[in-house]
Formats: sequence, C-alpha cells, structure tokens
Amino acid sequence: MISDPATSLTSAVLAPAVDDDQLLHVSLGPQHPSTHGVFRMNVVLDGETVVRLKPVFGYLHRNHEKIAEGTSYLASMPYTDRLDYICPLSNNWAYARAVEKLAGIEVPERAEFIRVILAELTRLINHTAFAGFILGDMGAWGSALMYAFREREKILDLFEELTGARMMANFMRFGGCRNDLPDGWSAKVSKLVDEYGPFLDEMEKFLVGNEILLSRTLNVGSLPKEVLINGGITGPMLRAAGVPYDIRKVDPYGIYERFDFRIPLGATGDCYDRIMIRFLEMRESLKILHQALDQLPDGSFIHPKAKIRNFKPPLGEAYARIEGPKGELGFHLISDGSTRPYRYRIRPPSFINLTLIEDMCLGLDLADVVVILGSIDIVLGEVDR
Amino acid sequence: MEPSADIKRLPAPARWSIPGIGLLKGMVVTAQNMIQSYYRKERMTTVQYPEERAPISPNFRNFPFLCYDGEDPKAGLRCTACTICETECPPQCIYIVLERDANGKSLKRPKVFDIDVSVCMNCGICAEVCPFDSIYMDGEYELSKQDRFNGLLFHLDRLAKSADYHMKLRPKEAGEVAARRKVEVDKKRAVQAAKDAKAQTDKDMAKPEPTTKGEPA
Amino acid sequence: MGIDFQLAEDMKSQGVHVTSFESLVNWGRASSLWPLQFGLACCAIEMIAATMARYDMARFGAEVFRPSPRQADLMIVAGTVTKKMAPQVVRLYNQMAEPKYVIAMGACAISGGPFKDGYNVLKGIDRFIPVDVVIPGCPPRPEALLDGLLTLRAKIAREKLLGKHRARHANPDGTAAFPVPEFGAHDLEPTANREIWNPPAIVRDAEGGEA
Amino acid sequence: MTAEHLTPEDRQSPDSLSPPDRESPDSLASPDRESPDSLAAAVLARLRTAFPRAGVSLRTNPGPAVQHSLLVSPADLCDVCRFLRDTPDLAFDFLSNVSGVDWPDPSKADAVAAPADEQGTPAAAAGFLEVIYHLYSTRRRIGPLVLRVRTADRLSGVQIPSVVAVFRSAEFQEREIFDLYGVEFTGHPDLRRILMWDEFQDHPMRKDYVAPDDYEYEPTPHAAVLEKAQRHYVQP
Repeated sequence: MISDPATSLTSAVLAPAVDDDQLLHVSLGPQHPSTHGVFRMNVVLDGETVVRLKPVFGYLHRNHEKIAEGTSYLASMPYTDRLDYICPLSNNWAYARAVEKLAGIEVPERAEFIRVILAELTRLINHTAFAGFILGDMGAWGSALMYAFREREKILDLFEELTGARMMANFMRFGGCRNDLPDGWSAKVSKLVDEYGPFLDEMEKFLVGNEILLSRTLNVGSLPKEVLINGGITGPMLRAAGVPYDIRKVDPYGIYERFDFRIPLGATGDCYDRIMIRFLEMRESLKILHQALDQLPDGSFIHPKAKIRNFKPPLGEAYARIEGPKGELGFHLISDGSTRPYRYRIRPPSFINLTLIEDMCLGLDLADVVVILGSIDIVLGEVDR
Repeated sequence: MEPSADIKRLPAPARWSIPGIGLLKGMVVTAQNMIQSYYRKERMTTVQYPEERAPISPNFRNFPFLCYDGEDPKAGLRCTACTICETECPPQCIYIVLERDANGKSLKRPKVFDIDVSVCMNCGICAEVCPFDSIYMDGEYELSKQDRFNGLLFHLDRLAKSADYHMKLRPKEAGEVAARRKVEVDKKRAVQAAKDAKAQTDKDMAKPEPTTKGEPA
Repeated sequence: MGIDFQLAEDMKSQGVHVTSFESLVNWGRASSLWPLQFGLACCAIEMIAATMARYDMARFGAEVFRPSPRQADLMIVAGTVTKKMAPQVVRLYNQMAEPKYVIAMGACAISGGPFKDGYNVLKGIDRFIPVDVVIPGCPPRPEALLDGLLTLRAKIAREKLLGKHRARHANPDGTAAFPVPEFGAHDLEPTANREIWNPPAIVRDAEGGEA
Repeated sequence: MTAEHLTPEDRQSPDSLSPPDRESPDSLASPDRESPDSLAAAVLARLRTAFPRAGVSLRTNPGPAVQHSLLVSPADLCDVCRFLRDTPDLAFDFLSNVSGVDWPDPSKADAVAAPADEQGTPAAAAGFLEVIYHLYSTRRRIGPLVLRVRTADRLSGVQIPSVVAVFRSAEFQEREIFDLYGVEFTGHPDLRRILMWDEFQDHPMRKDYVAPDDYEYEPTPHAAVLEKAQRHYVQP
C-alpha cells in the first residue's frame, strides 16, 4: 500500500545520474510521425534512458470552450464532434447528457437505444483504430492500420447513412436524436456485428502472439493502481491495471443497466494489457450491440417537447460524464438562464490520462516512450480542445 | 474481493518454445488477406475513384443549397430571407440581405445570400431550422479550387438549385416536403379562393342587382 | 516552341511518342507527389483514410508519406493551424525542397473554418505560406482529397518552366523560404505575411449588400 | 526477462480471452449509493465535526441537476481534500474534473450556487475567479462531490492553494486554469502556461478578454463579427 499516491512518484523522479551537460535533450514533436498529431514531448536522455519527460500541449488548442460560451447550446453540438474526432458520437452523447441533466430533460426509450448502439459502434471504431495506430508506433506501419481502417470504413458507411456524415455526425439532440433510423439500418448493423467477431479473431491472430509486440509491450509502463486512480487515469488504461471502474457499471447512465456485459480487467497495466483490454472491450461491445439491436423498441426518437431553437436551460450547473472509448468524458455546464452557457468545460480523458506519462516513462528507453504514448490512446483534438 | 484478471499470461519459458511462431502466424494472416484480395469481394475494397465512385448515401451532407420551385431560380426561390439560418449557423458562414422595394417594404426574398464554404462545417443545422423548406444539404463534394477568395464564396446564383434536383438527390425527404407543400399550397389556395368568393359575394350583396331589373322581359 | 497537338496525336497512333521537355518534367512531378507526413487535426484522419485500402492514394503516386520535410514535395495541411503551431508549419514548409506544393485540406486550414473566432486559431494558412489547392469540407471526404490531388496535378501539368509566367520554383529569384512568425504578447508577430496574403477588400453598401 | 503471454489455447476460440464467469454484473454496482442531493450535506456534517473551525458552507444548486456544492475557504482546501481522500468511509479518492470560472459579477455566482443558510459567506463586492472540483469515490462508487473555492478578487488576489500534493490529476488541469484564467495555484510543482505559448500575456477565458483583431476578410459577418469586420470595410 502506498501511503500517499500523489507524491510517491513525483518524489521518486530520479535525479540525473550524470552531469547535466552529458544529458541529451530531445524534442519529440510537434511534427513527429508517432505523436498522434501535434503533441510534443521534451525528453531528457541519459544515453537511451529517459530521465525527464515534459509534455508540451497547446498545438491544437482550438478554443472550443471559449467559442461555446459565445454561442447557443445547439451550436456547440457539431463542435463536440471535433473534440475526439475518432469517436464523435460518444462526445455528442456526453454533451447531450450534460445539457439534459442541466435542464432536466427526459429521453425517450428508443433514443436511448439508438444512443447505446451508436456509442458502442464508436467504441469499436476507436479500439480498432487504436490497434492499427499502436502497431504503427511499433514500426508495423501499414498492415494493421489497413485492416483497422477497412473495418472502420464499414462502420462509417453506416454512420453516413444514419447521420449524413462519415465522421462529424452532429446527431444527438437534447432529448433524443436528430432523426430516426433509416429503413433497414438496424439489419445492416446486425450483419456488421455478426461479422465483427471473425475480424477480431483475425486481428488477434495477427497480433497476440507476435514476439516483437510482446517484447515491446510486456512490463512497459505499468504503475500501481492507487497512483493511477490518484492521477485521474480512466478508461481502458485504468481497467488494464485491474481496477473495476467503468462508468457504464458504477454510475450507469442511459439504459446500460439493462444489458448483460462484463468489465474486462487486466492484471499489471503494462502496455500489453492495455492493448489486450481493448480487444476484450470490443467483444463486450458486440454483446451489448446484439442485445440492443434485439430489444430496440418502437417509439419516438426525440422527446416531443424538445426545443431546437431558443433553448434556455434553467439557472444552475451540472456535471455529467460517460464512459467514452478513451475514458471518462465529462461535461461541466453552468447556465445563467440565457441561451448561451455561462461556463462550458470539457473533462477530456485523453488530456488527463497524460498526467502520469512522465512517471510511466522514467527509466525506460526512448523507444518505449512512443509505445507508452500510443497505449494511452490520445487524440489531440481532445487533449488541447 | 479483488476480481481476477482476464488477460492471462504464460510463464516465460513457454513463450520462447518456438521462436518466431507468433510472427509467422501474423504473416499467414497477411498472406491470406493478400491472396483473398484477388477473389473475395469483401477483401477487394479499393474503389477506383475518378473512374468509378463508391455509392454515397442520399443522406450524405456536404454544403447547403437553396431550393426553388419551377423553372426560374429567382422567382421560385423558397427563401424568405428570415435569417434564422444565419443566426443559428454555428460557424457563421451565411450572410443574408433582405431585398426591399423602393419604399423600403420587404419583398420577402434575399438580395444577397452568400455561403462561405471555406468556413462551413457541414453540420446541417441550417437545413434543420429552416421553416420554409428552403435550405438543404447537398451531396456534392468535388469542389477543390485553386483560389479560395473567388472559388469558395458561393453566391445566390451558385446556391440556387431546383426542387427537381432535390428530388433526385433525396427522393424520400423531397417527396415528403413536396407533399406537405402541396397540401399547404392547396390549403392556401382554398383559403384564398374562399376569401375571393366571400369578397365577391360581399360585393354582390352590397351592390343592388341592376342586371335583372334592366333585363327586358 | 510547343508541338502541334494534332501532330503529336497522329504520331502517337503510330507508336512514336513526342512531348516537350516541359510537359515531360511536369508529368514526372505530377505523378510522384510525396506528401509530408503531417497531420494536424480531424482532417488528418480522413487523409489517412485516403491512403488506406479503400481509396488508395497510391494509385496517384502520392502514398509515400515522408516524415522528413526534406524528402517531401507536397504539404497537405490537414486540420486546424493554431497560432502556436503556425511557426512550425512555416518552418516545415521552408525546409521542404523546391518544387513544393501546398494543399489546404478542410475548412480550418483554408480559413480557420468553424474555429476561426478562436483566439489561438490562425484564420487560414495562406496568411503565411502560398496555397496551391484548397479543398473545402469539414472534413472533406477522402474522395474530395483525391479530387484535390487531381486538381493539383492539373495545375502542375500547366506549369511553365521558362518565360515571364514561369513557376516560382523555376525562377532563380523566387523565394523558397517565407518569414516565420514569432510569438508575441497577444498574437503572432506579424499576424500575416503581407507579401503573399492580399485578401480582396469587401465593399458593402449601406444596406449591407455588395455594392 | 520475466515475460509471459497468452496461452495458445486461449487464442483458439473467439471468446477465449474472457474467463467463463467471474462474478455477476451486479456485484459491481454501488453498495451504498447516496442520492446526489444529500451527498454534499452529509459530507458537510462530517467536515464540521472534523474541522470545527474550517470555512465550509453548503451551496445549493437551483437547477434540476441538484448537484449541491461545498464552498471551501482557500486556506482549508488542502486539509479538506486530504480528509476526504483518506477517511476510509468517505474515500473520495478520484478527482475527476477541475473547472475554472470567471465571475466578474458576483451576484451571478450566488445565483448559480445559492447560499443554503445565513452562515454562507456574504457575496463578495467585486468579481472573483472560482475553481470547482468534482470528486468521486472509486471504491464507494459515489459522486460527484462538488467543491468550490473562490479567489479574493480578479486582479492581484488570485491565489488558491494547489491540490496536486493530494490529487495528482489536478496537475495539468490547474496549469490550464492558470493559463486561461490566471488563477495562481500556490505550491504547484510546475506552474507554467500549458496551452498558450510562454510569451502570451492575457488570460483568454476571462469574460473581459478582447481577442486580437484579424477580421480583415470576413465575407459573411453578422452579429458581433460584423462590428469587428466593419472596421476593415472599404466605403464605396
């Protein structure tokens, strides 16, 4: 048991072993093939060993929060698509949920089902693309990403048919969804869900036993559970370390309580566990999708009294969170009773999951930094907002 | 009780039983994919883009266009320059100026309707809030230009597209809109006709009936 | 100086290919545009999708994404350029060897797009580097990127190597490097490179219409 | 090297990676979930007994979300956080979110988080900056517990003690609030600008921030943008 997890590792940050002029200062990024966008890390190396690592943010700081505070509640919805641009529909849901909490809006049952289906499909997209990207970080640029994007395109075609856009869906509304499912859409999703399992088998066969992957990821970047919780790490990162914390279970939202699924857990929380936990989560997502598609009820896809224009939530504040594919995605909104949010704050999982990146990398090689960063699974649109 | 882990591992020696077996397994997957890409349809994913185009869902939205009825884009324009889309547009890429006659009376049509597609974020909110069935999202996407200033600011003449175009683009949505508009127009026409008839009878009532009187027997 | 088009076609039918040196050079340039591996934001994901199996940018000789600007011919500015990132983008452009081309992909790169009102967002990368092709959309479909690539190839095919209207890279006096903006206390300094950024003046009459 | 990996049998069947039945899904659900409206009041009672002299008061949320909050005086913040984290039956071990808010008009702040009783501190005369913390308990699965801390004013008295020593997750979020709002977190190990560049001098998320004027080419302006764009118009 660690007595004070917050300080145990900061104090353990090693003093440089050799004189400062012997150390090598490397700036990784902002233009770097393996930094997942315009992320930058200032790394201090003693030989190959990392002795300091300071992330530098802000190269994609697009002022989403400031823009949202100057515009209507609805107008921020398309901007949330561009937060974590690999999974826009989860962001839509988190924001819609926060506004619904702020204004006390009910969501019809069918809309909840549609949301669950879309959120789980988004999780599939994210975790599949993750597998491709992290393999790219390890040098396997190409095959894995090609397979991942091949499957992603299938899901994007479904999104395009439903929402009108491949990526930037702008689909959820306060009190439901923008439109109903097109004819035959759920049958197509069922087909995709049936075919996804074999794809995951193929992908696992492709990756799991690979000796290079094993030696690059085993025992790399693990930290004690208490430190991770204290560092605000959420999502697959936390569960890979064996903490059973999934907001779909511990603080259920939507209709997740009705579905039968498990929270897969890892043991050590090293990069290998972080990769494998995502495959396990995809299997659970498929389970949820099967159940949701079977139980999809008829009814209205939006609350009949939901307002699109001139929407004014009552005075107050609300914090709502969902289990995004990358971790806890929260929105904190303060309303002063006008058409514009007084404060619009996003709790971005990618950003906060980076809190402990220095602790994870210390004492490892520079090549491990790239794998650890990949295993955290960040998207810069969300890190810098 | 601490839940057990789902990711199982073997102790070290087993891993190296046959070195490279995991790599070989991965390569088998790659080889399968390569061979299958010659004969299995789901592995042949490439679309030969400029020559053939993948089917795009009718729901796909790229940039807005303005819908007009009939043949004349100017006279048939449904837009009434109410500026709802202008105010609701999240990135503020719509600019509308109402046309007025010499006396300053509103003509209920736009004099200027500009959309800066270099700013437009394809969100579709303008089409969603339009109460006059006027603005819709287009599926056109081959719009690359060499000049941003002249090529990407769409004026009224570029934006106006006929209702037939909408019908071809999204038959379901356009059909519903057309049916609804027809009902409305019919209703309006009926109301107008009733009004006209009423006015006529009122006129007739107010006037004495000289015709019958003066009629020769 | 050029060859009569009809004559060239006639000879082609007989198996003799005739071309001008200029079109040969341009053909070579247009057919192997190596982009800089450089993604900024959302559009980068669609750019990656364009290189993947379904859209397969390799069919246009443009799949070799180079991590180093020294080896790249084409910079696809795919995503929002923030003020904090702008100096790096200009520096990367300066490090590319001539001839070099820029595609501004997506609304943000062209004009700042939906984020243009942000305090940290550059309203268009054309304020600092010359842009050859713009692709509107947020994000543009992968097909739209391929279409933009074809537009660029058409542009390259028309480039002049000699004469008054020759391309920038064919001009010994042409600039290859553009000034890199510096971080100021409130904004970038300068806020735009006036030598290349000259937007048309907007003239409005009293009612707001175009005069 | 103590490397281990998946057993070959595990990789055979599609569902092999999941063990058959670890536990029923319900066992993860909350054993003692409290309704959010009572949570802040219950914690307040505990805090009053633990720190009789601490400046903690309840603020009610008038909205339907009923996430009531505790207004903590800056001096007691770290002690309160450590108490909340380390007391076994509270166990708020997870600081989820830290938001900064700018309140140039203090009456607005009191409208959103209304004083629950007379004991609540009187409204400040001038505007202030506020930092809001959302705490959760991963073990007890409850939350959010909302804590709010206010600075003395918006000019020079913008110091708030940093909670990084208690919750590491605040490290980057506090830096962000320092960058965008100008709250100075005393005791923060590395308080630098995080999103904007180092030479930048403003705090752009404050309500009175004026963005630099780069509105020379605005073909579709209206509302606030129109005013800015009009300065660049050429008169016909």
